[in-house]
Amino acid sequence: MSLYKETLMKHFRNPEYKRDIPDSDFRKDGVNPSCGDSITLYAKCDCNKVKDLTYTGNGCAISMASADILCSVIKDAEAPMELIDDFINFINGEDITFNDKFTVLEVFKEMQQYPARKSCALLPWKTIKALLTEN
Amino acid sequence: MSLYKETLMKHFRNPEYKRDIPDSDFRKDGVNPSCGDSITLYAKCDCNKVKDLTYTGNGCAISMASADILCSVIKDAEAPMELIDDFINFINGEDITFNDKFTVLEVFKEMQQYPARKSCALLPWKTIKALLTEN
Amino acid sequence: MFYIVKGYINKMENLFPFLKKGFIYMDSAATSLKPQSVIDSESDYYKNLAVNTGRGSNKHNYNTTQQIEKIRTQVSEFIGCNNSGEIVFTKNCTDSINMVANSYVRNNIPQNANIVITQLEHHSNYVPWLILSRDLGIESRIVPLKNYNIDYDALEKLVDEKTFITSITGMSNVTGAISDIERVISVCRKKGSKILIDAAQLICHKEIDLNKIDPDFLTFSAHKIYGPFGLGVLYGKSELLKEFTPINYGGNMVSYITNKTEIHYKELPAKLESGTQNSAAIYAFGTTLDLLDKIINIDNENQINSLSRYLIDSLEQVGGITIYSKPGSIISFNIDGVHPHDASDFFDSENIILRTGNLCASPFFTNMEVGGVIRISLSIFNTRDEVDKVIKCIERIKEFFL
Amino acid sequence: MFYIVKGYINKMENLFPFLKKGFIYMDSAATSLKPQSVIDSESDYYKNLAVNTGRGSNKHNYNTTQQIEKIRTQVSEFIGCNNSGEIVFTKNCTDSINMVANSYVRNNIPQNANIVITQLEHHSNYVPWLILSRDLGIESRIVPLKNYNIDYDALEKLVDEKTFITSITGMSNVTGAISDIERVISVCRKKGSKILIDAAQLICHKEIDLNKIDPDFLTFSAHKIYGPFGLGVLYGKSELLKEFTPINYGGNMVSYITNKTEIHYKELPAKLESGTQNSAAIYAFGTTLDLLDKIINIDNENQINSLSRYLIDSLEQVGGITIYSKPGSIISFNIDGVHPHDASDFFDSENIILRTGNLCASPFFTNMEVGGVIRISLSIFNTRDEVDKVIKCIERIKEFFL
Ligand SMILES: Cc1ncc(COP(=O)(O)O)c(C=O)c1O
Ligand SMILES: Cc1ncc(COP(=O)(O)O)c(C=O)c1O
Repeated sequence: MSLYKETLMKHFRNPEYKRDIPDSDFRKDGVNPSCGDSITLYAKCDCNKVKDLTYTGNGCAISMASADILCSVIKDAEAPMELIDDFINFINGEDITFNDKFTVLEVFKEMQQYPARKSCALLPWKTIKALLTEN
Repeated sequence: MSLYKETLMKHFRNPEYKRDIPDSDFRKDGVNPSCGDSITLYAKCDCNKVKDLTYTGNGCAISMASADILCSVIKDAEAPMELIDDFINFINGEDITFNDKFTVLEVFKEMQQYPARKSCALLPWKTIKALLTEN
Repeated sequence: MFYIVKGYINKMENLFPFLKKGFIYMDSAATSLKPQSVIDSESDYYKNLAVNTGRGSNKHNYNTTQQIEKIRTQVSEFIGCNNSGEIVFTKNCTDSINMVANSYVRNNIPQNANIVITQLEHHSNYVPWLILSRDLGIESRIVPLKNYNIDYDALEKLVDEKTFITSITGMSNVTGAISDIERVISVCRKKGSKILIDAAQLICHKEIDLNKIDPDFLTFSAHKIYGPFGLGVLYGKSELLKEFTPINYGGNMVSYITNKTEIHYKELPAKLESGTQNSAAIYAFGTTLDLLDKIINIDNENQINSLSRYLIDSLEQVGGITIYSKPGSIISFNIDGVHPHDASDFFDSENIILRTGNLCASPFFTNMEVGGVIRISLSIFNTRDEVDKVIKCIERIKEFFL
Repeated sequence: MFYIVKGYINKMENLFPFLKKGFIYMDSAATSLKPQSVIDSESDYYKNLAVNTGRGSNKHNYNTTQQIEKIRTQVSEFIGCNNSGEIVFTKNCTDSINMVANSYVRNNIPQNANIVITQLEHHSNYVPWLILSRDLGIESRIVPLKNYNIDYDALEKLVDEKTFITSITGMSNVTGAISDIERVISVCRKKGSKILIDAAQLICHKEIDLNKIDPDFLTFSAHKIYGPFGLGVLYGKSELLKEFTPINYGGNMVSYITNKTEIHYKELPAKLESGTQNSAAIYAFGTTLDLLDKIINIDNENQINSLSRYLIDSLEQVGGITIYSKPGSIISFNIDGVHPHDASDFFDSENIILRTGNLCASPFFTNMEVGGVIRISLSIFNTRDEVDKVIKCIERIKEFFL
């Protein structure tokens, strides 16, 4: 299955960020309406940058791996909102090239052929977007 | 049009009983649900026999002729309810032969081929039946 | 009768297979005949796509759902609406109107408000409002007729600051008169009344461009515009659809439920579409819309109008006929002194299919001598020859009855 | 796979044309594939009959209406009901259930009454009742599950003298479990509760004879029993249907109106069928019922059950799989440790159509570790060979994920 790339499966099987942050600044729940899968994000923020991000939840490999990868890249982003929008557009079929720090995101390129699973990949990203927009 | 027999048209064009009875014992309105045509019957009754029956109303040739013919035959009927039921069954396709006094009713034989018009022919008969059943 | 596509001349019978059955079909206002390609398209759905849409997580299901959603966009573009989320698929036009009445007006109308309808309405755009106003004890105002048409001056007086909604036909199914929608909408906007256009008849005979006319709601059925049965359309402004409370709950419109009782709905318009949808019908209607672009287009109206003028002229020549219509696709009339149902049998015997009676529009007949009419409704396949046959039949009827 | 009719052996693909598309179709519980003759029949309606029924005074219209009404009789006989006036045609099963809730229960339920449903229900037989009880401030009681099935002992306690209606699935669309209807009805009769059977799934897998079981209401959709989309059925006892207040008003159900406001309705069941009906779908469903007698009959259940046993055996051999079903047409399960949606992609890549997720029955998953299942639903055309392919795919999934 070309969708389930090795990197992606690595993040799913051995997640680095799947835990909560007890003293997080912000918390946000997200739900995938097409299946009911849910995720909770925990964030520490500072000057519009995300200092630390983790997640807990129960979902398919795509959504869990996507969450783990999100947590791993967001900390380095100068402009997190831009990165998030880029990723959302990328999944929705736009031709976006990520800069060096974020090439890992290209593991989702295949998603464009699996439109039914887009909402899984997007769940953590839409949730962080909601979190940042609200706060 | 084989439906519109001469006798029938005679009753429609030159009705004998199309008038009210100001001092009638009973009055009854009937409506044809498929078109909204309406009729009013006026009856004088005595010992389960209909002594006099007339009608007013506005409707198609079939319903008006049927009313006129009803009025003409009902007065002679020993058992009016039976005659009415016979006629209703006849229109609905049963193979009924009427006795000498009522052969005029056979003018409606053709109706069996015009099922869409049955309710027109039946309107006065169902109305008299309702009148007799109620009283 | 022929039609032309890509330079080739085709027989109308190939476009509309029912024409091969030997009837003269003059009842298109009741339901239009279905083009072969639309019929085939509904079959194709079952043969090639088959699944029910909107639910499954599998790929074939997802792709099929996308195709159906594209048709939603096609429908919205067809009426000049640029947000397919404002298109709700329903069972028929009647269902669409009732949905506005029950899901929106019922929950949002203030007690001292009123509702305006007209005496020209089809039962489907009349009874729901009567019942609603009875249930809630509010006033319903019925715009009277003037020369068999809506009395617009009366309408201007009846619509006032307390009018919550004005619901009006875009084209009468009795007379064929096309309503002055611009005028009605401008009155409504001035007074703050919402406006619903019942486009059941209009949709097939006049281009509707929501960029130009701007009602709050517009409703129609697919089956009266060369589409299949079992499909209606409700257009509603998105800010108003948001205020809708569904009446029908169940599959398709619910996303999931947590803790047994917390119900999470899908987004609009799915939220208003409950149970398994008629995807085969939607698919077929997509084919209808393709066809409307290519073959059956607004130009055909000119042809219908000229045939209609010919019919009216011929009826006038026969004499003793009361005509309720101006030239257009629908011509209603009575043969003076002959009950429409008696006439009906004679048309039957000539295999002419037309409609007689109150046409589900009985308010029209209030205080009239007659309780029904004979209605001829013309489409692009009808011919002068057919009109001549109808006229001959009418002459026979007159001879017989008068 | 073959089927036999009049001694001739035919390919299943000729009966169900979608089988030619190269998919393994194991989603018949979502919608059954449509037989060629049923598809053709819907087309035939448009080609040969064409008109909308129930209204016109003309002969062709009358005759066509008669044909449609004969199918109503056929439907009633199919479920052992001897009064076709107790059959209401609706949009789908969801519509039928909502009609009972809104046209009957809503207007007739006393304030101190309660409603009983179960945790095994499809959203369509669950949400309407939740909403109704919220709107009216009455109690809704949800019978819990025991071993993934209705807890009948709990049901006996929850149904009491104040229960107005008990609405229960005849067969679960999650587990495939067939409910003990006799027991439920006898409890309801004892306590005086009305009883609705949601037969959406049951109808296709068990003969229903209303002379034997005697519910007040029974609902289903044509599309889940080899019929077309866009058609539902509501059976209701005539003395109860008489108490229904319509929700949708308009054409077809109104006979005529006098003095602008006195509405005269048609008799039941037309009174509950508003707007132009989907006569083409009804006509096609008549063909379905003919076919059910001839080819697709209850005997086929044995074949499905034996294939199902084979599937369950095979799943158990694979190991590490939680199965929620007993042998029957529906088998739901989870591959332990694999999310159903991840599994879904692998089935897709093998052209296997089945369903994953909450199956519009999310109450089932309350307090469970998982929020969805993989559901295989079998029909008469499925083969051991296909089951083997599914099992291979499951093995690949396990290999990949575990
Ligand atoms: C048990 C059950 N009830 C009700 C329904 C609703 O049927 P429909 O979507 O055809 O209205 C379904 C199918 O979706 C079902 O499986
Ligand atoms: C003007 C008008 N409005 C509404 C309707 C109702 O349409 P439907 O029966 O398809 O719901 C019709 C047709 O019957 C109509 O002519």
